[in-house]
Amino acid sequence: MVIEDQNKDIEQLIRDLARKLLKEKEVDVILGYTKGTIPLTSLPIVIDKVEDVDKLIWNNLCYINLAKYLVPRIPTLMNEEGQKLKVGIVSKGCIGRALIHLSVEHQIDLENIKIIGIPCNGIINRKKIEDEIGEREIFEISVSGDNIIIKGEDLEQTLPFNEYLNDLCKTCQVKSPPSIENICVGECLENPVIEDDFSDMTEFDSKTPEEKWEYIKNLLDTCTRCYACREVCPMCYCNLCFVDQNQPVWFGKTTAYSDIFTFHLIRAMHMAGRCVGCGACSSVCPMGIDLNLINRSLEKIAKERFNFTSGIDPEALPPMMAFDMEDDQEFMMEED
Amino acid sequence: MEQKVLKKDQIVKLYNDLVKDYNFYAPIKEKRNIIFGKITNPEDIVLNYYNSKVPPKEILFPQTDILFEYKINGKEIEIEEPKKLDEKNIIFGIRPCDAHSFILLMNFFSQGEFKDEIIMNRRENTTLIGIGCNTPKSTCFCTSIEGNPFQKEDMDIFLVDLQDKYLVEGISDKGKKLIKRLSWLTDATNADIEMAQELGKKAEEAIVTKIDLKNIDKILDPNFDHQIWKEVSEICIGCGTCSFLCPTCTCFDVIDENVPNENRGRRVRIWDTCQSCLYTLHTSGHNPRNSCIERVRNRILHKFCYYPENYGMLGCVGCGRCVQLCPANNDLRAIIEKINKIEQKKEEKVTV
Amino acid sequence: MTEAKKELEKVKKEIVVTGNEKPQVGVYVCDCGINIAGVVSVPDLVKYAETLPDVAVAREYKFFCSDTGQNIIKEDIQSGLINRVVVAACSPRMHEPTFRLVCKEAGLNQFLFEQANIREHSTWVHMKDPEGAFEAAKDLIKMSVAKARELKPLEVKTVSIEPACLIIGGGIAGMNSALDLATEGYKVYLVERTPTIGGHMAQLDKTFPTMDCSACILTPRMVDVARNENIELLTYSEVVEVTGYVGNFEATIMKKPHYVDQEACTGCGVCVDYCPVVTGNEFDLGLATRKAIYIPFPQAVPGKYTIDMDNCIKCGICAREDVCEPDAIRYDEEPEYMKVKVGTIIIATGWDLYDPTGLKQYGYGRYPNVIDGLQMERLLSSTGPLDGKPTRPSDLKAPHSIAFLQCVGSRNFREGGNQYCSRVCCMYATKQARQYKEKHPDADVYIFYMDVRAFGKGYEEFYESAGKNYGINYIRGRIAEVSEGEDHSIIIRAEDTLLQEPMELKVDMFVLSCGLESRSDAGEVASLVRVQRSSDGFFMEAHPKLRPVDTLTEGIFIAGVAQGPKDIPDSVAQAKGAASSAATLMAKGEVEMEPFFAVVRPDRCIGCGMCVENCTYGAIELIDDRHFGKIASINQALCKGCGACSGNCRCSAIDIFGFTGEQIFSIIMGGEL
Amino acid sequence: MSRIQYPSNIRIVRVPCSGRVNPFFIIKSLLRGWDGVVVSGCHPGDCHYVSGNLVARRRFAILQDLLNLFGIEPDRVTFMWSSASEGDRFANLIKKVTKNIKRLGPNKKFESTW
Repeated sequence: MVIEDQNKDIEQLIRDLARKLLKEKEVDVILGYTKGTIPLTSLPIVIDKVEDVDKLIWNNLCYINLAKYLVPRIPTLMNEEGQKLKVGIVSKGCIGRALIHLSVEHQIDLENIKIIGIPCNGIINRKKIEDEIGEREIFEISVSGDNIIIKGEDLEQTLPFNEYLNDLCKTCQVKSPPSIENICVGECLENPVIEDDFSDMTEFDSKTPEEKWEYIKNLLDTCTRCYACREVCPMCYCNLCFVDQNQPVWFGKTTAYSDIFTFHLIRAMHMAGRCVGCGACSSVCPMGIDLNLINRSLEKIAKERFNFTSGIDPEALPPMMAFDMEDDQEFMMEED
Repeated sequence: MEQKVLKKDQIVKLYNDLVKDYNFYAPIKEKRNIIFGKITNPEDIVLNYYNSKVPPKEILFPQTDILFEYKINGKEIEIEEPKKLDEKNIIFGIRPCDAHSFILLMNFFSQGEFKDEIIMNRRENTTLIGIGCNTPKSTCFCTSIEGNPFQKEDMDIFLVDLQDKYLVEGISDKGKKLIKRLSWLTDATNADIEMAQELGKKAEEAIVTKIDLKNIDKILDPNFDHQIWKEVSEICIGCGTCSFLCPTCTCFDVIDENVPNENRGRRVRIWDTCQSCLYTLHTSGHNPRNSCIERVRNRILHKFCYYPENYGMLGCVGCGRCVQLCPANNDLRAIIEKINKIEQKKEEKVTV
Repeated sequence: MTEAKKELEKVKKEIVVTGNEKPQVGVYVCDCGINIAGVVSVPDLVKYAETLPDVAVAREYKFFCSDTGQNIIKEDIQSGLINRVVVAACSPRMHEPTFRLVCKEAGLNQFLFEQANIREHSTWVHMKDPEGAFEAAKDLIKMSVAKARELKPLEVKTVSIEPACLIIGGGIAGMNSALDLATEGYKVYLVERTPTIGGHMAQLDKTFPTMDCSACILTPRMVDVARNENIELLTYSEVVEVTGYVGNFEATIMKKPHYVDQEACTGCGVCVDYCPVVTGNEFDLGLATRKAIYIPFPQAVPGKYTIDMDNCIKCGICAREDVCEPDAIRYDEEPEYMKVKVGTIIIATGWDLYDPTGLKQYGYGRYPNVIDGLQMERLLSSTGPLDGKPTRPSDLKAPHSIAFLQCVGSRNFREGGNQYCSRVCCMYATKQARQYKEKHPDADVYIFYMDVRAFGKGYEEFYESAGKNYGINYIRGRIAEVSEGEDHSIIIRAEDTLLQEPMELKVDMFVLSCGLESRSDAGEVASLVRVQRSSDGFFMEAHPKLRPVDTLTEGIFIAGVAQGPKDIPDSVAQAKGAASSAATLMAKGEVEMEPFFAVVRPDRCIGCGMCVENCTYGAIELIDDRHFGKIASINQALCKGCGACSGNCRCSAIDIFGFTGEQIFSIIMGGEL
Repeated sequence: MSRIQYPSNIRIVRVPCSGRVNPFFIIKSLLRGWDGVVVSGCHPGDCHYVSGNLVARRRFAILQDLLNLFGIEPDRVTFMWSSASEGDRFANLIKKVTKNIKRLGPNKKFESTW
């Protein structure tokens, strides 16, 4: 089926399920996406009326991970008495994974949630499109067949959909949320098995430390430290991010590369075994920094070292929450 | 003739003439982004651009600004003041909205009891050579803020892009003096001037986003507790993109970085944002703006209510950066529209 | 007020430190005799320390741990000159308690003390690089001062001690510890893995140098242990888990199934006559046989029977009514687990004999007439398989000539084996040689040695008389190899290093005086109770001189050969020492715990639960706080302060007292580059 | 330990257990300008605190992988097991670390000294 038709089907699925959940009062609100006000975006939306269901859409620009709206730091989904609303949440695979991981970390109670599972068909990489179009304003973006059609002033361009996907989506094996009984409706994955050879990482891994350093430096040094990547990440729910901590002030907050580097390195450290690979951080970066390389690497570390993929099994403990006598320790120094 | 002409292929000459005395800033492409960068090679200057992603306020008010460094020697404290404050800067290619933002910035940094001498110094030494916007973006709304794509009042020198050349007009004395120095500039013809006027009209018409800001401060003032704030903040993820990349936002944080055992350290000013929950966190643990609701409200109120109250002009220049760059697409235009729909409360209620 | 009273008042004065006032650090650089001052210039270190921020005073003294040295520090505290103390000297393992006490006595909170280890971390290990050592010492002082500036007063926490002791191992050491503690009124759980207590000593015939009979002195002690009301004897049992901490250990003990009801069994031994299975007897090291149902040796305590299920064919004969009258056979018995709460633990797990099979040149395992020292002991034993009339294995004839080889598997720096001296072999070989000569005065007995170490009371006399009065030939030299001659005799090729000539000798029997080794499962025991082992494999004492029976884990002691090779008197002495140390601890009724536990910053904690999963001690749980919502909460009684939680916490919401983030930050920032 | 000599260009920071070592300590040390960082703990199974070193080992494995990803030479940060009785081993490993770091040269990637 071509992308265009898939999108229509997914949209229909979302609307049907949302209507049913609202009608049957299974949920108080539905958290989903609606059309954005400018091209290359979508707009998260909260609806509570059946008649608003048709506002819900699906396209390949629904990059925000809606699970973020459920973490305790953003406590808006409450009723007047301050009680948590029962939320139906439109879930592509990575949203489902985020929800499951958040429940492992005691941040959300899955009982309060209905996961509206949809078979995600990939998110378009906004940066790649912007790079392609350059300094010309885009008025409209649409999918036709298996192509992306870009329209703008003096501009009409057709780009192959598959090439302009997010890198994480290209390797994604959890397109629908993993199924949990009584929590999931719609299309969900039963007992997903992840098999990944991380062949997309081979080229980078073969670089020398010097080459890697230059590559990463070139990648990160435009960072303005607005922390949009952190704020959009469903796993970044700390009360006080390490970079904002004082007593003592461990790390600088300036835009010197050491400070930028340190922020991203330690954030990656904190994401290990937790990142669900939604790619929202890259999608929202105003400076267009693509963090997918780091995210893929985090998945690789978790998978290859600890045979763990985050957000698949609500009973499984992530690597940093567990320990094992038998772990590999090839990196420990030994005598010659 | 007051107006001159600068051929596009003369920009290298312009640069070479000025770079001896000035730090020459102009739009360049760094990675995928247009920013105002200090030019070392005039070939790097990008002239086909809408506007920079990071506003040129960065030149006056850098994201990381070392205020001073210190050393303690016994009971002596040595303070090393920042250097390079007397260096002269030229910002070439600044857009009218950003040039206007410099007025707003200086309102904040130079008025009142506390004057920021570092920034005032930099502003004093900076000359703006702006270019009108022939093709504004769909998200631009400078005309709603009493500006327009060819607004030249805030510049020192104003250029109009006439395809292969620029029409050059000195606005301030500083600008006029500079033009005199560039004696090689040729005079503009009447046709050039007419063409520029034509382009100006066209550009103004091209601004499609119109938002009604006429009564916004009056609507906002009594509606501090309106439930609309919950509505417009519901999807905010609380990042600082909108304010970090806003040409008018001036909030900063001052950090002392010390090397505890070496008796030395420095004081650094970095950008801060009212969208961060830490911005208002009290030592006691209490946070008056504890959620996105209060924080989004503060941003809107500051720009459209408090700023006009304090300085007599709107705290927004209509550049549209926040509209384009909000990760959650929480569109300022839509927020203003919703605010305008709030029914005006009756007088007696307001006075309570 | 009298002068004395005034003095007393001064001593009582407490220096109140809240942690918010300006730190005033006193730095005391110790010469440690020449240990430090012999390598680096202490006056220069003092001069350097004076330049460091917040250092109020820096002083040098020969030994700050001495009374005079301590008083120097006390005076500075009491005069109000300083409110933080840094002593730059030896390892905190050595003197941290000393200087904490100094602070305490001077009225300063004892945790406002920090020790810079410039001896073990500088002057000792960089002795040949005095310049480097000086730089390192400077930095270590600087880093300690940096940490000291961040020190906050802490309060010690006391926990009560369970007046009971778990003793692992029922040999002569374990038994002695058990009896001493039981006599003092403490409950003792004595766990022995074999079906009887007694250990290796039960296998011995006579003991050097007094030649008294091992069994005669051991057996009454075994009976005493069994009879003592305070001792719960758990033979044929193993400790499988130990949790908790000093004063409050909880041990899980597995009682292995005997397959014979130990209550019902009367020890009559009829079953043994009927049992059709014959197998090697471990107690006699395979030199004799036993049945599948057995007691290890006749004097075993408890004298109840056990079925060896590895060899039992389950024929059912022993279970017959006419065989086992008390009906005690239980083929389907399962292991039983019991949990005990104890305040202290003594490890007395003993030793293994070095296995000489690997030393191919000596023919052990290949030639029947090559045996090890312990086998010789059994051959000589009047309760042994030969009733004390030793014969050689190949033809069961009394050998006319015997050669002993010393240091088998000991003092070996080249071909594997152990580097240490096993301390007992010289004497046991001499004793065995003498015993044999007593029985066969005309036999030729040779002892090949490197040097004879006869260090104990009466040992040298014993050795002298062996040569002089018994005609035992001591030959200084190592044996290159042995081969088998006709009639299974052993041909020895060696070098007599005193005469400096090669020699060849034919003997009827060849005894390898094998050394002692740590038990093969010592590693597992170490992990189980969390104590360390030294590089030789034996359990490590907290300090080789001053705390020889303590381990680095508080509340756990070591006794006997488990700590290192020793003879019976030393084992017993150490066992009594361990018992006394354990009793000292338990007599106090409570123990002070270092307050170095984890603390949660509730405003930062987000309740992700990672620390809960990381904590081995189960000291952390998630609670619902009225103000902060779901946060982690530390049970300080269970927390040991390891910091595994803190090292992982993304929010830096957990800190460890004594090693706080701020303190470590200061150290990192403090070091000179 | 046992007065076995090792290079004098290391400085020791005492922590209760390798489990206490937060990646912050390591990164901050590099930022501060130290040329290399060593974390030494008890062997797995011998942890004085039962499993602190196992918790730490996972943390260090991830940190090492990420340092590698970000282009920090793997020899800058070394993790090792060494028990209180292994003076020889400790000295040998420290010698090896020193050799490795000398080969890498000064740590210049982290320019911040704050």
